Amino acid sequence: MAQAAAPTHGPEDRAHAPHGPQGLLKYLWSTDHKVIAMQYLFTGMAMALVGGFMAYVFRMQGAFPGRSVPGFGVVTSGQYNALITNHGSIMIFWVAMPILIAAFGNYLIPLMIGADDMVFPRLNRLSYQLFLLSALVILASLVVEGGGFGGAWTAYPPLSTHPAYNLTPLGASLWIGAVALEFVAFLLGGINFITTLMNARAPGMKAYDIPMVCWMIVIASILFMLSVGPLIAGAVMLFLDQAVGTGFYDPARGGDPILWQHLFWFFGHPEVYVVLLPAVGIVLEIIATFARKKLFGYKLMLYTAVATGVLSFFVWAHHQFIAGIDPRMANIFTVTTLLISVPIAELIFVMIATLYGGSITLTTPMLWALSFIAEFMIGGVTGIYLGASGSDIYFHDTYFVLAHFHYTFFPIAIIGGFAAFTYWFPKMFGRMMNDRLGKIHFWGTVIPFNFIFIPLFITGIGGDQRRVFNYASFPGQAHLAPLRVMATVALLVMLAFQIFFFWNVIWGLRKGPKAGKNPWRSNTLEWTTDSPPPHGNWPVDEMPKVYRGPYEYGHPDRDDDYWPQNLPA
Amino acid sequence: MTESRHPDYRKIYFVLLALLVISVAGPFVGIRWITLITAFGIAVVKARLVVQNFMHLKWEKRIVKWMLASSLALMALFFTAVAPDVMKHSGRNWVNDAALAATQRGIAAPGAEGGREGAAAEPAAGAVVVAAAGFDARAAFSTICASCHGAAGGGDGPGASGLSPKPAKFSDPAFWAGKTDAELLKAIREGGAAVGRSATMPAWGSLYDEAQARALLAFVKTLARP
Amino acid sequence: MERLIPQASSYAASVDGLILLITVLVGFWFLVAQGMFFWLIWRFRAKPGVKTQYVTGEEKHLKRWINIPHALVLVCDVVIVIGAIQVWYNIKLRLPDADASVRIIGQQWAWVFQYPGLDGKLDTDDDRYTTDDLYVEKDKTYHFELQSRDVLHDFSVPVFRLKQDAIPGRTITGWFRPTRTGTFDIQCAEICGLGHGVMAGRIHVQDASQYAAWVADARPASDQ
Amino acid sequence: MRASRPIATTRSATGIPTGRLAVWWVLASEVVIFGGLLASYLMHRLGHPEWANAAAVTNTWIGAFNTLVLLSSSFTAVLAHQAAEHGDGKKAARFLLFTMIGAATFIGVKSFEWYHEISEGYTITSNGFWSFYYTAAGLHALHVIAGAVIMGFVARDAARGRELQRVELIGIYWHFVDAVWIFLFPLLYIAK
Repeated sequence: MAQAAAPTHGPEDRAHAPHGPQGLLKYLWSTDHKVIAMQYLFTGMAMALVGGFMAYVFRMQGAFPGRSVPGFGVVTSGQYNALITNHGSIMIFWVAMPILIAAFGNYLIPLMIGADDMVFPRLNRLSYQLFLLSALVILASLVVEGGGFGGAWTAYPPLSTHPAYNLTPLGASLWIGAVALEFVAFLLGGINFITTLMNARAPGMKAYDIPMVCWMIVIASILFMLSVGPLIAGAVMLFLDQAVGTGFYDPARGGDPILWQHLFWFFGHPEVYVVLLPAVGIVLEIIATFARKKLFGYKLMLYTAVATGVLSFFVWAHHQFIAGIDPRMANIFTVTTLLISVPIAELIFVMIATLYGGSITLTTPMLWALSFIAEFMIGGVTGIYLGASGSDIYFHDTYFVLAHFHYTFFPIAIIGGFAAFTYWFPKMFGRMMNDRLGKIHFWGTVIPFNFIFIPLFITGIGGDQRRVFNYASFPGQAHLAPLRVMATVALLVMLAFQIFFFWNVIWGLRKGPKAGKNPWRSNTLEWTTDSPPPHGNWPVDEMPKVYRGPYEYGHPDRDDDYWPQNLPA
Repeated sequence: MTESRHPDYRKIYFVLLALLVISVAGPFVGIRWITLITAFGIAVVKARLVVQNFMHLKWEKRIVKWMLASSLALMALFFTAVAPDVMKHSGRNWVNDAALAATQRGIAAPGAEGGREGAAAEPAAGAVVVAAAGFDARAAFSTICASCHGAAGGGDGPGASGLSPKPAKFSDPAFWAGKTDAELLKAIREGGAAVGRSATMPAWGSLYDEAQARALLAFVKTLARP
Repeated sequence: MERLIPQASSYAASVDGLILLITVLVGFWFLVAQGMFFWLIWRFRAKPGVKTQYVTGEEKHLKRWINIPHALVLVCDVVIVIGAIQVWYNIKLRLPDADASVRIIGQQWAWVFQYPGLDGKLDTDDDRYTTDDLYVEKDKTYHFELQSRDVLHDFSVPVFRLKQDAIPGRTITGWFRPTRTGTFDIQCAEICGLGHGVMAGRIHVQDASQYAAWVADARPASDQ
Repeated sequence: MRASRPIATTRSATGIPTGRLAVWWVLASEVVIFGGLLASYLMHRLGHPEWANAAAVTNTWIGAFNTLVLLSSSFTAVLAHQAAEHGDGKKAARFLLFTMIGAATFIGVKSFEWYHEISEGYTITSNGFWSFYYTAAGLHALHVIAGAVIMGFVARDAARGRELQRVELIGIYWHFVDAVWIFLFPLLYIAK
């Protein structure tokens, strides 16, 4: 009966739990948005473990070149390239995007806007299935003959197109296939998010009553949709170059490798904001709740986010300053790139200003959210060096770049992900996590994180290039070796502390105290239903209505310091 | 379902057909700018008619128009910013030699049958290959091979440390036992995998022709120690 | 910067100067924002009996705290843009008169350098080739023509603060003027396949007499 | 509010039915997919005047005939929409059938054309023009096939008087495919 969850079927079937004793297949076939969110979440986490293991292997090689890495063996240069390539691809496309956008987007949007599901549940399911398939394909690409693709996640041709150059024809084709499949999955998911937010809001919920995280995920989905198209076309061309032997990117045959770079970064830069904005949204929700504060300037923040999104389409060529584009274009892109620092600075200022006058409780989710702001600022300011064309001549493709974008992506994907997970864990599973374990895990992750990437900033300033599997050939960089070791040791410490996270999750699931409906005394609609919410989210005749904005904390007219959105005035 | 208006579709259809006839007839006038107008100007008009009336965009809410307009605007942006690099073949301090050469070839030989398979023999990758002033096998070895196989063929080049299986040791007599020239040439030109050895040995056939590979092999043989 | 990596070209100092300028401007905002951030966390920690203030962020006197820094950030941006474009113009757009030229060809996984020889012209019979070792004379302005035979490479000389991609099918021209003698690393800064990590070269900056000796030693390419 | 599931799908805060809104978003993303491909083609075409030699080989008359076919199929699709809005599912299904016949004709003519070109030696790897020619037209043909298949399901439902709103949705998609071809036709066939 549970199979009848499709929207065209009778209403009574939908009351059945979609997962039950019918086994894994039934679970995969569920159309419930919460189930699909969990699927995305746990697939993303599993992929994060894969990506983390890769980081461990190639950092070991970076620090102790040529030694056998425990659990892997001696790293060859081909394996090294495949590891860094797939670490990057997996962490962005199979960890950051599914966790931040797909998992929390799926989980939160219907709950926060008071709907019983996404507007296209079956499309949602198809989106996850395509995503799962793409994850399997990328994993398969690592073990096929010739090894995984090793042309970096940017996959610049002609290295990525000619088997004679990259020596991994099968790995390269599977890689581009997996990425294209993943794009299609997120296009379907994105259409669903956008239409759900536009159309399925609870009665009374006006545009400015929508919780910020929903806005952010939807803005991100729109950015993704409008930027990924050219790259899908580009991926088709790249695939044809590989598989059929066309010459779209082959200079000897009338093609142009620069074209791919443009197609890639036209998507690649907005992509940064595609993952950034949901993380910002998550952090805003958490800060508002634990500072018991109304957001400082809801509209201001929303417009800033939109402005960031629009500007993000105008900056892509700053990744290509020295990649052979006309140097005159670099001037234009320097200006636009530095312009984008204005809305980003504004976003940070507004987040900080929200703390003013609050009553801040440092719970585990709040610690994650605050550390996001602190760490992301480092990522933000170091971006200026790279956006300014003059200094990018020196910093391009050094470890400085690497450290910079890890200071943006790590706060976004890992800190943002943990913040969201710890904050909504009570809602998702109905039990609380352990605060002490959570804090041990927090400090054990964030402190080593800084010790990984601050040394790498310095090696970058010292001239270390990225993607070099062994510095033995560069005697001029030999004095930086201790810093590389330091970064690797910090990584090992950080990976070790993840045990506390899994311990905490298992403890929370089995022994955690019951959470109740609203453990954080928060305003938004997801806290007005049971934890975990039943199928359909609310009983049919108790669907919520909305009377006010989501951040009415500490309202002077009320004794309680919070005022849920659905309480009649 | 919302009420949407229905114009006289038959009229629009006939206008579209008339426009189609004009756009096909345009090139027969033989004037370039007229062709451009009849081809692309009319395409825009036709598309507009279809989108406005058949797709009912005329009666749709404003937000939909904004959506479509912004995707079109983004494509215009993309074109404007990329064209200086891809459409142009030279710029400040750079020249796209390969594209210029291709254009010149194509214009010099318009009878090249519009790119029929095999009609135009394209040169190998990189039309700007160094002038091959006599092939120097020793230089080629130190350039290409020594990074893994070692300067003296000891299999101990800087790249060897990370490789598994290890690169061949040319100095080791055991390597030469039972090897034929044909097999070694194949390995040089088609890569190690072609002869069932390490796949990390790349194929150099795009860089060295048969004769050059032979010269290279002759040099490599001098590295063998008795 | 100097401690980590020497400056060995005429424009290295200007790149480092730009980096310093950005560090000062951006560092100031960074410290202010972080300081404010931690102070607010401490100042507004939860205390029993203290209720939060109801601030919408629409009030003029509070909005000032956002808008004024906001405008100042924009001013800083303008300063950085001007600095960046100056440096960029000098290194990438301008092409000062050359004393000598060299062609640099990247291939998997080595650098080939083509010198014009005694006649000062490339592509003549007396051209000289070296692989992975580039010999240049101190205080001479060099033009280079950067090409690639197979995939993308990137000619990067960290001590010169010089970096430029080599693209198959294209010739990209640039310049440098070494100002310090010694032997320095050349790196490939664009992933180019298996041997990317061993695609190293060395640049030998020599003073006039050493360089003259090297030139006198010059023989046709085949004797390399 | 009548209590029945699903609730989300039936809400319409923007005033645009959810299905139609989603189709518009699909089209917005399709615009950038085709836009990226055609922008790339246009740059190369303008930069390589010698491609005119290859473009001269294409058969304008076949292209024009296919344009005619697609325009007509769009016309029947919009008539199907009109019929569906008047509640006449049978008539709508009949018009959709005409559209599908148009799609089949289009694909048939296209295969005939490609068969000839390939047998004369103009393949996707011949040169840049032919690569773009087969890729762009091929991507478009895939859209035609996908649209025709979905249209089959919609027509089957419509004939039984169910899900009549979908006739409009598939129609919008179909007109988009038509509009793409309106641009492909001059780009690939007329501009010599």
